[in-house]
Amino acid sequence: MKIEDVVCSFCGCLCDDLVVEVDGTRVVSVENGCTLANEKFLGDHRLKTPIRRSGNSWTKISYEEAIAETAAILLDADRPLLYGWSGTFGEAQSIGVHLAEILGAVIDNTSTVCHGPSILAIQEVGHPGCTLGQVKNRADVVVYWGANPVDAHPRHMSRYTTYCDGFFRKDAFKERKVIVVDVRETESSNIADEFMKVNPGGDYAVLSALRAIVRGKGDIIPARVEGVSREQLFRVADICKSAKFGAFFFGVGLTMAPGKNKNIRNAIELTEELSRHTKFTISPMRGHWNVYGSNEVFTWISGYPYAVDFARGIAFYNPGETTSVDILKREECDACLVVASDPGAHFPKACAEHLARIPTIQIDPHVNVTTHLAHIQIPVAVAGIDAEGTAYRMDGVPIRTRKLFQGSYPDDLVVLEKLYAIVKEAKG
Amino acid sequence: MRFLLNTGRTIKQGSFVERKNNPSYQVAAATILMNPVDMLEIMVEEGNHVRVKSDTGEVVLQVSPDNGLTRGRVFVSLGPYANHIVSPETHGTGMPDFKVTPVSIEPTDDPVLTVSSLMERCGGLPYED
Amino acid sequence: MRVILKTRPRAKPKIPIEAEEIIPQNFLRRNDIRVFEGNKERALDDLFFITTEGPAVSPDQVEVILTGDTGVIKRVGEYMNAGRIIVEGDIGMHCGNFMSAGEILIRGNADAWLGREMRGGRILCEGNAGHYCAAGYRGEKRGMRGGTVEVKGNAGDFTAEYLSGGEVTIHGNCGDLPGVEMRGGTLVIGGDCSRPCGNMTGGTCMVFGQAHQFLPTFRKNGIEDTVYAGKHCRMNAFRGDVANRGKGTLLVRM
Amino acid sequence: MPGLLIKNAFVIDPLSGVKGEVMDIAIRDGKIVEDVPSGAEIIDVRGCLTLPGGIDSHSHVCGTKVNFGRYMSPEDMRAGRTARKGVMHVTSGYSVPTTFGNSYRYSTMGYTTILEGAMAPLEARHTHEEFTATPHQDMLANTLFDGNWSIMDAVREKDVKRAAAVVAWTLAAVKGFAIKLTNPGGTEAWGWGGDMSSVHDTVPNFDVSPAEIISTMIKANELLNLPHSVHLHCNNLGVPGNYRTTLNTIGLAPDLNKERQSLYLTHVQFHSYGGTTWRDICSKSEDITMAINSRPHVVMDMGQIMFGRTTTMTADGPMEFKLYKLHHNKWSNHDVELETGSGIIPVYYSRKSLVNCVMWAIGLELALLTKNPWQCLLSTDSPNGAPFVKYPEIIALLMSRKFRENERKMIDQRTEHFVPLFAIDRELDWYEIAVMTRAGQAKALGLTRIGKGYLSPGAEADVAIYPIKPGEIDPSVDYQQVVAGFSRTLHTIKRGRVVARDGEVVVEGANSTIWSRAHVPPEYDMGKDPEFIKKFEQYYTVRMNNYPVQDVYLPRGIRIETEASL
Repeated sequence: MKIEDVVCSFCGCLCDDLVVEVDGTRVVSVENGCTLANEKFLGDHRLKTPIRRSGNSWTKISYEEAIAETAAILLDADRPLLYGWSGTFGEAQSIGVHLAEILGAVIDNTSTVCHGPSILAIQEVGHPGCTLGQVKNRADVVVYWGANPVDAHPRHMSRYTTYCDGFFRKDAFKERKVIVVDVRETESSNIADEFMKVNPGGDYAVLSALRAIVRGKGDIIPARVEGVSREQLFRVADICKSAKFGAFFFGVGLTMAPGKNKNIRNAIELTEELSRHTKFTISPMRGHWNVYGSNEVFTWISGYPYAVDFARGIAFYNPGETTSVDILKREECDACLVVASDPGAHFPKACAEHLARIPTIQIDPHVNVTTHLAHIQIPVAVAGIDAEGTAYRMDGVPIRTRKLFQGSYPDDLVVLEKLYAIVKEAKG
Repeated sequence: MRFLLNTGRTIKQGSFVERKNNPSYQVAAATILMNPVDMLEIMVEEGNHVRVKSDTGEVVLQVSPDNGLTRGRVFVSLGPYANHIVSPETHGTGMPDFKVTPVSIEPTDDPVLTVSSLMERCGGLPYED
Repeated sequence: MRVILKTRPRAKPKIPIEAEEIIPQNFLRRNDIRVFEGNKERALDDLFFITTEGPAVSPDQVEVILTGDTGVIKRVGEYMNAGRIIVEGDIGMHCGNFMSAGEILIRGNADAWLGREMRGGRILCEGNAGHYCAAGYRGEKRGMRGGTVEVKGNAGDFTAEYLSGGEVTIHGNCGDLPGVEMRGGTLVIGGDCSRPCGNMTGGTCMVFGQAHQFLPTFRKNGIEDTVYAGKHCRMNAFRGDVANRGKGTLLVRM
Repeated sequence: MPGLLIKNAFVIDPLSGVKGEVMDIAIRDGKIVEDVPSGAEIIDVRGCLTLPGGIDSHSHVCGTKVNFGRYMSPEDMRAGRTARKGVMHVTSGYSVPTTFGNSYRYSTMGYTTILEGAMAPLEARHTHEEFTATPHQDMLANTLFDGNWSIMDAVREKDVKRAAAVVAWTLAAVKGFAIKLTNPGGTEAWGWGGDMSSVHDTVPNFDVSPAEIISTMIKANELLNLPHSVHLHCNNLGVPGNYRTTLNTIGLAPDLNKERQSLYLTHVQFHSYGGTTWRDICSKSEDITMAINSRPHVVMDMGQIMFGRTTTMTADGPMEFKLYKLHHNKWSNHDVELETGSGIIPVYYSRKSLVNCVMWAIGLELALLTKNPWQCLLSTDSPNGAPFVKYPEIIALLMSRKFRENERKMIDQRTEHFVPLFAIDRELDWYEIAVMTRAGQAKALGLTRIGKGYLSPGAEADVAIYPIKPGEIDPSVDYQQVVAGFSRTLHTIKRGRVVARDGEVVVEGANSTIWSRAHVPPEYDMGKDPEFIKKFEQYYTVRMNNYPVQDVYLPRGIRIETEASL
């Protein structure tokens, strides 16, 4: 059976034009997808049953047993951490937040090691952005800063920017200028009209310099700023100022570099400065599929997009303190529930060590790095393949993913609702 | 020799993200990209193993050349190998320094560990299905 | 009155304690002070051995002494408006939040957000301070507004972020971006730092050591003389941050 | 279920012609009934003021831009936080509370129905998700058409029927309730950094004017026989001298509907400024209300501002940028492809700011100078003018000249030279307040057809009982009691069930979403129109198949069906 307009559940682009052929409970072909999508749909390799670590061996257990033990561990904890959430849909994330509030837990999502700093920056200065279709139909200048879409968001350029014709850009490739800013040459920088190579950790100064130039205070800019020549800075500022519609995209090259949120803030303030001259927008290249959805769901329930600490009953938020890496590094938490993500792979070693030290429960379809650190793993259906629900694209557009077939796994929502019911019962 | 380590997403690492016990994931995540001249300098060839050390820890990786890298800089795709050398310090932002970690690199004959044995070293128990 | 709080041994010593009720005025009248250990509410004497000496009729006469494993205790001195707190060792995050008067002395190190959004009073830290020392809160436009924070050792990154009033002195080194978004008040850095005063709009920052990675958007504005630790210093003066229409003053020792 | 009997209620029910009588109200199966059998639960309210459940006809509570207001404002979140308690979830926030925060606070104020003022069709699913998490009120969504390309194409072609067809398809697809135009044409111009300066300006590349968009949409709305009229946020919001634009806009409205208005103007306070700059801004409420008083087919809401901190959020992207340049605080903007835009900035309305004082006065003047309370409804355009929790204070200001005089002493003393407020003696009465906070909204939104806004048999049993005994207090003098009384009901009853009592929420809640489905002849089904489909697939970034909001998002949807006259 061929299913059209399937929503990809890999990255934040949420391409929704895939054609997937399904045979029973198996995906046999994918059209329109990128390499990552193909791997996601075709290379699906699941954990078969819930497993529990008993001393030095793994044993298979039932879902009921696994969920009951998970509930007991979480109820017993004085500082549980509920981490992940980006790989599942909003309805499950929502139960996650309610679980956290009733447990007095900290709940955090993968933005913590992705665009968390972007959120901190937005909280300082706001976010002049737009949906991706605005860029597709209008943009004549596109900037990718600290982002490598060819590798991380393979269809971003063909669906929304460089190669994608739009209403006011009938020949996009010719009509759009692409500027790439990075510390290294990448596949993306190779196709740029202008590549600005910045010293590692030098983004903040370069952004400040551009702001000064756009403001007409370029006279103070020295001959070189963090590896970039004064001439190139002026040229880039000029391209941006003379754009009819400029679109600035930034990636983790900016959020993870020294200065973190301040880099993003500087980029946003550059966009605001440019907005005084022309139309300019800025957007984070959100990575993990529905990470933006987790920010949205956390926000409407708790008021904060990530790193929410319910220890005191009310919601408290302070990244750097209530963020997962910090909590694990300080060895604060005494139990951890991981849902739809892989901190074992993506957190520094000290965090992995603490996950191994405490009871860690993982709800995830696949054997991943965290599996080896976990006490229990509960396999579930894969969002966008055999589970459906709401996901938010990197620009905030919500799309309902499709369920391609009815498999034998329960989905995240089912497992979490059972867990929530037990916890609610116990808490009265 | 001292280098500055950068980490990031790559399409290979991304492709195997749901199959992290797969040897291809290990290859994608345990490869360190270096400028070819730097490789000459420390006398390693493509496929050789190197020991990468930072203030935080050390890990053995496999070398691959990349002309796009400036000398003195190396790249490892994000994942458990890179995370053996990246510091958990977040500077009060929640975000570790994934982009700039000073490291030293030297050739070694030691093997590149599998993902599961890497986690075993962190106190975990390998799960093989 | 002197109140001595000595930490009791705990089964899970890494779980942070939140203790915003530990402020001098509370010990004058109350014996129901509550603290939190993770998500569990505890009575003060569940977690501390409490010794009280002498009388007091006003909070000014109350001195609270914290000893033992105090490095994970957060929010001590929050909203404090009188009296004195002495921490014999290290103290956890958010010590002296919103404090408006009184004095806090920390003999060891202070964790992040020391004196966050402080309004008045005095904090002296004899060891090192963490990140965001004397800074603001997420999304808020003003950080510390008054009082003084003095750190004998080093401070972390984002020191005095959004400083709007009062005086912050770090005798040792600061990390990255001290005085970032600063809009008033004075920041004195005895040692080195990197990228001082990014995006500042007002106030004065003095750096007596090296200012690494000096930002390109500060305009040279002559030379000034000043005194630090009893010595005359010649300083290069700058105005900025030009990226942000800033009118702050940044002085860096020549 | 034997039902519920509210005894000794002092009822004001304008739509049923009840102007203040002590009576009993019987409720069964979620409806008002003639009587209930013995055994029914009895609540004796001892003469307390009993009104139909409050209806907010213009508030921003759910959806992309509201949530972004939360997302970017941790400082606002910490301004109002409550822990989980009983059936209540955690809440955070003051000017942009979390969904549960909104729902509980509205509920304890007696509100049972809210219209979200602006929903971008492309992001409708988000609004509906948040509706589900606002469990104590029935929800409706104004759907944005101000910069809709297909609409502007139809306007240019002077094809009202096609415009109607696009509206019908879109409302059905996104489960929207009514047509909202926010700065018509301006949001498209903002796609290039521009704006509309008058109703006769030209939208770049589309060759239509705001006036043409407004006129066409008013006609299209009536062709579809939608329950509500066009809901309009005029051009030039917040610009000194903008009252001319507003008067020109009012002049565009024909009288096309016997049941209700043909044009609804929202937050008119922001559109009633004289002067030429912020220095000489003055009130033009007299001009505006004179126009409204002579046109019974136009209804407005106040858009009152109240002093203090809040967050402004609107689909009017260019206006927010102007405001940002004035305040230089944080600024968010979110343009939505082919449809609309939005912007958010935090503001502080200060008694020390003459401009803010003038704005404050204008809102009150609109209500006091409009003769017919059915034509001027109470709103703050929450949270733009103030968070909705300020409604009780506004009610008290409208009911008490003394309160206004006391406020006069606290504000910028020059204010009286720029506004007529302090020359107005009128004090509204309980009946007028009931009209302005529920009955008027029910009529203007066309919700009486589904039993909203009144308390006679057959109506939805949405009831608000306030701890106010109208005979025993003089609102003109005891205005603080009016504030306190309207802040916290004794009982809020939603669909026959007590949901809040004495300021405490007592049940988890299960609301409905109300939407409009206009049936059009097959030749007007845009879902099958080749040109519409082609444009959709070429210029949107989501597939047409993935655009409609599925039924699963409206677990208890109420569909208002109409037959289009096409």
